[in-house]
Amino acid sequence: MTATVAQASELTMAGALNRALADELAGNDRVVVYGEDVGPLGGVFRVTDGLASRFGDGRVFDSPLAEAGIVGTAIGMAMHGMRPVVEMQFDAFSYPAFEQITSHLAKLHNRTRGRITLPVVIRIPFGGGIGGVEHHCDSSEAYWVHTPGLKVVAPGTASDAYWLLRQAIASDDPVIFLEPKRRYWAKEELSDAPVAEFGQAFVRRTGTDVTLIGYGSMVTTLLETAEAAAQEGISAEVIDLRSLSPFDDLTTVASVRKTGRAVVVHEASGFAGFGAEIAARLTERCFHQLHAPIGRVTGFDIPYPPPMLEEHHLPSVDRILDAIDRLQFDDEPVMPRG
Amino acid sequence: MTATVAQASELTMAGALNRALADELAGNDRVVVYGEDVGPLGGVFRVTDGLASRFGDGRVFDSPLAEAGIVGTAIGMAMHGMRPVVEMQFDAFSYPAFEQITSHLAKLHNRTRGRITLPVVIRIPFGGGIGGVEHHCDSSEAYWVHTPGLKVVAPGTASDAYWLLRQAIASDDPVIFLEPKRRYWAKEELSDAPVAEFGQAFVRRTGTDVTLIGYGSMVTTLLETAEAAAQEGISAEVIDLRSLSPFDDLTTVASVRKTGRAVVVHEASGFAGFGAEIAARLTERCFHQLHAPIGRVTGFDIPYPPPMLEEHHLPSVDRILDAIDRLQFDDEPVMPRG
Amino acid sequence: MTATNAAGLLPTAEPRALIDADGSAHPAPDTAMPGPGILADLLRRMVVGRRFDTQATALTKQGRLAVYPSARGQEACQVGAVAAMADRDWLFPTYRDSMAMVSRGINPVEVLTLLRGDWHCGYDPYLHRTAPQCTPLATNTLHAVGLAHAARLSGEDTVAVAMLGDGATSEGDTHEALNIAAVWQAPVVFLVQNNGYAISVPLAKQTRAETLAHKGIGYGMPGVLVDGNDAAMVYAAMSEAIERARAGNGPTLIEALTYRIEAHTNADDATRYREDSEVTAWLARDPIDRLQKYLQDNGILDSTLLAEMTDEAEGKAARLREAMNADPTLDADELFSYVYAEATPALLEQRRMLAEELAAHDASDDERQA
Amino acid sequence: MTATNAAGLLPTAEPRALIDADGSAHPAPDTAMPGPGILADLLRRMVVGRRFDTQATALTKQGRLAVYPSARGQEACQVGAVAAMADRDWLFPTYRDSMAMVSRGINPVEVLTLLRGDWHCGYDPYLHRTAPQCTPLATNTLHAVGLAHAARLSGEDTVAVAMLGDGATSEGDTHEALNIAAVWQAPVVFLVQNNGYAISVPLAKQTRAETLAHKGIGYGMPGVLVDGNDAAMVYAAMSEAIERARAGNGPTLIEALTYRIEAHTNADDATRYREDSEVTAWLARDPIDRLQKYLQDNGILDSTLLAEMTDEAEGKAARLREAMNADPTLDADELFSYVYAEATPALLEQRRMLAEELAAHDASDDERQA
Ligand SMILES: Cc1ncc(C[n+]2csc(CCOP(=O)(O)OP(=O)(O)O)c2C)c(N)n1
Ligand SMILES: Cc1ncc(C[n+]2csc(CCOP(=O)(O)OP(=O)(O)O)c2C)c(N)n1
Ligand SMILES: [Mg+2]
Ligand SMILES: [Mg+2]
Repeated sequence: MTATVAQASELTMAGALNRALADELAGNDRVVVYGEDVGPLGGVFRVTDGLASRFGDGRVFDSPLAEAGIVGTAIGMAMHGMRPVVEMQFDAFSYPAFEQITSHLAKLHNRTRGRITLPVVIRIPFGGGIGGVEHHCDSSEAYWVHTPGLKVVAPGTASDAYWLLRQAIASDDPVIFLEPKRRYWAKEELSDAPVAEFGQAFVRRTGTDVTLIGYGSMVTTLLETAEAAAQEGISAEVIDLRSLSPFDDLTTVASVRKTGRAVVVHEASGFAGFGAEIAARLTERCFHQLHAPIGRVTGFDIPYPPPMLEEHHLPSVDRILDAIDRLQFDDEPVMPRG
Repeated sequence: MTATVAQASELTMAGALNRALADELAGNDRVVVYGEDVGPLGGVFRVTDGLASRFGDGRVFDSPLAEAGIVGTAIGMAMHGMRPVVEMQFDAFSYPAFEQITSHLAKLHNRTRGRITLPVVIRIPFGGGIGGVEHHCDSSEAYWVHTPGLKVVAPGTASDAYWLLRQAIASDDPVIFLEPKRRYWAKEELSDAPVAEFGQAFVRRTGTDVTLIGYGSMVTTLLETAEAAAQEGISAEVIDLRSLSPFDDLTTVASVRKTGRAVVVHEASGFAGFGAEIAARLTERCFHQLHAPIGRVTGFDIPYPPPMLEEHHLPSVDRILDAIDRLQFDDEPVMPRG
Repeated sequence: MTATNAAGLLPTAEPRALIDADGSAHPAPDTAMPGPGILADLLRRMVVGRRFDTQATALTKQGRLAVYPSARGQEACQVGAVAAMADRDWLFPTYRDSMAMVSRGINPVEVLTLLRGDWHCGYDPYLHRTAPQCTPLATNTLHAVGLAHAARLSGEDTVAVAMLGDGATSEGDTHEALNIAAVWQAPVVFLVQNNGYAISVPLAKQTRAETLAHKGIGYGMPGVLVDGNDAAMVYAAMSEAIERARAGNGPTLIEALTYRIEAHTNADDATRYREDSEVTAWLARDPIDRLQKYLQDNGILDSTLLAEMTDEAEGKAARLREAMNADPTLDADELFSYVYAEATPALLEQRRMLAEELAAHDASDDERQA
Repeated sequence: MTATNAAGLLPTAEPRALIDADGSAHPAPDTAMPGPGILADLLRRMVVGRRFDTQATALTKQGRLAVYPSARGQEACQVGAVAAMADRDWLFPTYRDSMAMVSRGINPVEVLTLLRGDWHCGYDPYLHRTAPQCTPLATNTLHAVGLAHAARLSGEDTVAVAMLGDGATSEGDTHEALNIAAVWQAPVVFLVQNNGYAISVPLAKQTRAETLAHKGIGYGMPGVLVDGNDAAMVYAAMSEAIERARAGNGPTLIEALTYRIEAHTNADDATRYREDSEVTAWLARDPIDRLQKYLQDNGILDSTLLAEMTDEAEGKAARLREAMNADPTLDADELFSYVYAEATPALLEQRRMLAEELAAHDASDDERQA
């Protein structure tokens, strides 16, 4: 797992994903890439740009317009030893495949006592912030993480996107790969090795007063928040989960036991969102170190808003700073906010 | 909402649901009941027994075998002013309808600024404990409660099943109605009025030391647990949620602030299960009254087990008692167990 | 030996047509040409529709619309379908069918609300018997079946028209809708606008069937193949099917062969997947030109009438441009108002939180100004 | 005028047959009768299959099986399909197809593991090129298409056979599978066992099509209608379709007309939705009787051979009964062993918790005994 990464360089997340697919296609002839418009068009976000012409339409091809069909056939292909990487064009368009994903993709390995392995990767551009119309900005992670048998990952940076996607394709388990579409064009130097193992979280900034936990598009937002908090004399540690399921208890628990405070952030609606699990399990493990209940900053419990109103829905630096302020620092010396 | 309930009597939950459907069909000619095998057969659990012959196949009928089709057409019927009550034969067979439920049923009211209302009830026999083979024992509530626009209810007793179903059909919002299939044959006297409003929880047993929170099949299990705990000198309060979404914060918060301890129980897998939301929101609201982190007793993070192994998966009285014991009572005088 | 009584459900080998690309009448023994008044009205609707479409595309360039999926080239389908419907009938359109909705009488600004982004649907579906434009492909076909069946159960003779594209026919929902409609004999007409592409994917990668209309027989319903750039024919076929449905004789599947002249949306780059020559060839089959020529050759259309049509189109386009240049008024409160018919405590609380946040924000803005 | 070159894809007006209900040869100019050896083998497989089926039903009465969906009456379909397959081909069965799997050579005990309830699937799918029996209807059709396509991409000539029922044809997945298989020209044969019911729902409430085989043309694939109680015909039609697929000429949809003699499962009460007279009528079309009669009339089957078949069937049934009377060994650890290929810390922890719980439990049991 190094290959063409030698000549590393600044890449957008979309470009990094494209290179990861190219490197896997080049390195393993059992890898196939298909879905809607991933062929000649290169995908609506150009993540598969140039792959069909480079690897041929036996390796990278457009499928008929049918998501259950895409996932269902990927299961059959994987049963035959292939490693399909399929794309759902937007979050909400993975829902027609819900039965194939939950009743088969997640369960066939268990059903057959491990005889069938399904190394299928389902790529889903997820979340909002791009002014997309309804159905194009959902955050569906809560559905997937609650489904045993699925691994769920979400990169927050371009370099991590490259390595996580390669790790996902290399994994023998089915992986839901959530791509934060609003960060597709954010650039980063490609590191020459993954920052962490598949399944592990990564501390993107160390701090002592509060732990900020997020994934996907929120990683950037949390780093901005930590910067702003520093101005106010609050030292925030930022954890990029990377892997939502399995969940990295070691990294997160260690941090929260150290800081005694935490805020969990995601775009998805808060009610029964993934943040609830993070808050609940960290509270179970860090109860006596906590100075305040773990805060949650999430989207409201509403359908994703129309483009002109989405700014109100998405977690912002200000909202996260307010959540930090609510963590009962009063008993400790903290600079008052500007 | 009283009608034929005058001549109340002991009923099984299946019988109570059947009577609720009959009373709504009789009382409102816009109510229609359809799905797979709900006609002449009366449903695989006989919940619709006799309704087709009594109300005719224009009101109660078998549909083609297509769950997305059942929910999708129910949406269209509701747009025309009908109040469809449709059945998904088992939890896992609601998954083909996932897109229609999440992308339309839950969102059309919002999409149209309230002009379209969708009083659709989706009945789903849920949970395990009946020795059913794979796909027949899922608990899908976590998927539904995370979807804004849906109301989600689950009765725990026969009488409540009658009233909750009538309230669900009367509601102008789409309702996911989860029927704990292992309790279909449990009997109860039909009360002549609902124990609580639609959307409210109900305290089934009052106690002072710990709050036990559950819904559906777990209500009976929690009452048995409270009985056993009493033997050990622990006074447990039992809350039957009834409505999972919207969630009754008033009733639950009041109880946990009083007892200072809580255990949340459900059959579904624990990871990102509904119990996480319950634990997280109660911790946010009762942090300083809590003596210990809120406990969760749930199914394991595995696909539902085969019949001969399901006993290990389902929350049992013993497991809940153990969870209560872990709530750090040591600092208080409590009789030692057994 | 093929199954006899079912064979009547197969489409004709050649697409049915009334007016050819060159504007001459197409020999059609078993289809009557719509009357002059109807034909002129079809032209008027297409002229107005196309002008609306070009105006909408222009608005995307000026940043007044987030995105717009043009239906240029598909005017005959969109207009022919709507003209054949009664007011009491219901239309279930997709994101592609804005022209049809304008033709249905919906305020163009309300049609574009979804794409401007101030709300998901700008009009009252009941006012115009038109469902919100549907984004999840094929899902609207089931809503049409349900509404049509409910209307029938209620003793009404309402017909539902479901619009979908060639790509959407590959979705499971289309299958379930066609099947349930046939089993229930629901009064529905399924109009497939086969414009050759699903974004970048050509029909050949979507189906192996000789035509999409060949699917009808598999559901026991007639499959009809028509020239989708011939407004007269689309109108005639839709009228036949709607009458059939209204009379209680069940659903019909109509495939209209047409072409998407513009890219999938203004955000798409069609040069990545198709040749310009293909577009040029289809421009020669333009639905407006051919009907205009036919009407002129048959003395139904004179320069005055044509001028009236273009004036109407220009006027409406000007009013649309004007209206869209004004910023819509937004109310963040609305985010919480329609999630449930019965408001929940949690949402009232969240609405309050956002209101406070915005108030605080405005306050600090004022400070800054002060 | 119907679309000509597509018309060849329609089924025959009458179901294709080789041997009639009375055991006489059916005039079939364009279908060759399988050789005597094959016919005798088909009978043997059906005799063994039916005996297995009755044994399984008996085991439900003795509480040794939680539930069993009998396929009595459908022997010709289940056996004809499997006999036509090569070892390297893949079978994608449903819960109804236990007889087919026994005929495929899978240990009957392993076939019944799912229904006994000690695990979800008792056999190694790769050993017998047979997928786990599928419960979510129609979903297996897509797995078959994917595997077949992968095999073709890998240069193999493997064919996949997907089995489904009449009710399952109403599901969206069936549509997507048929369509994708046709577009990809995947080597798949779809065998619909039309046994007249989906639990209690009769075919008339499932489709309005003249036959389910009429769906083929809508995907550009041949739709074949056969007498599903004629093992010779099912075998011949399956062989044709499998060869077609193997040769790279794409998928085929076969509808086999048959009947479910027993209730949906032992838990079902068929008297609620069908007349006994209907069952009686179908008993007269029994697949075993007719083939036996034909073989006897044509001197292919004598009493010795027949005795051999029944002995084999009885022997296998006895061994099955015996094996099923022993309680399966259960290991709760297994609940956590196969959720992921790479074990997760959380599951290792949960496994430990359960193990401790069970150990404590055993301990207290011992105490009690002491
Ligand atoms: C269920 C679903 N999957 C994917 C998409 C993304 N998408 C939007 S339009 C489109 C192509 C549709 O093609 P077609 O049905 O031919 O309609 P057209 O755009 O040509 O009018 C796709 C794939 C969607 N909207 N819904
Ligand atoms: C997706 C899905 N919906 C519903 C069911 C419940 N169910 C099990 S068998 C059955 C009837 C199937 O009928 P058919 O396809 O004709 O097969 P048969 O049982 O007659 O062999 C139903 C509705 C299911 N297993 N899967
Ligand atoms: Mg198209
Ligand atoms: Mg059947």
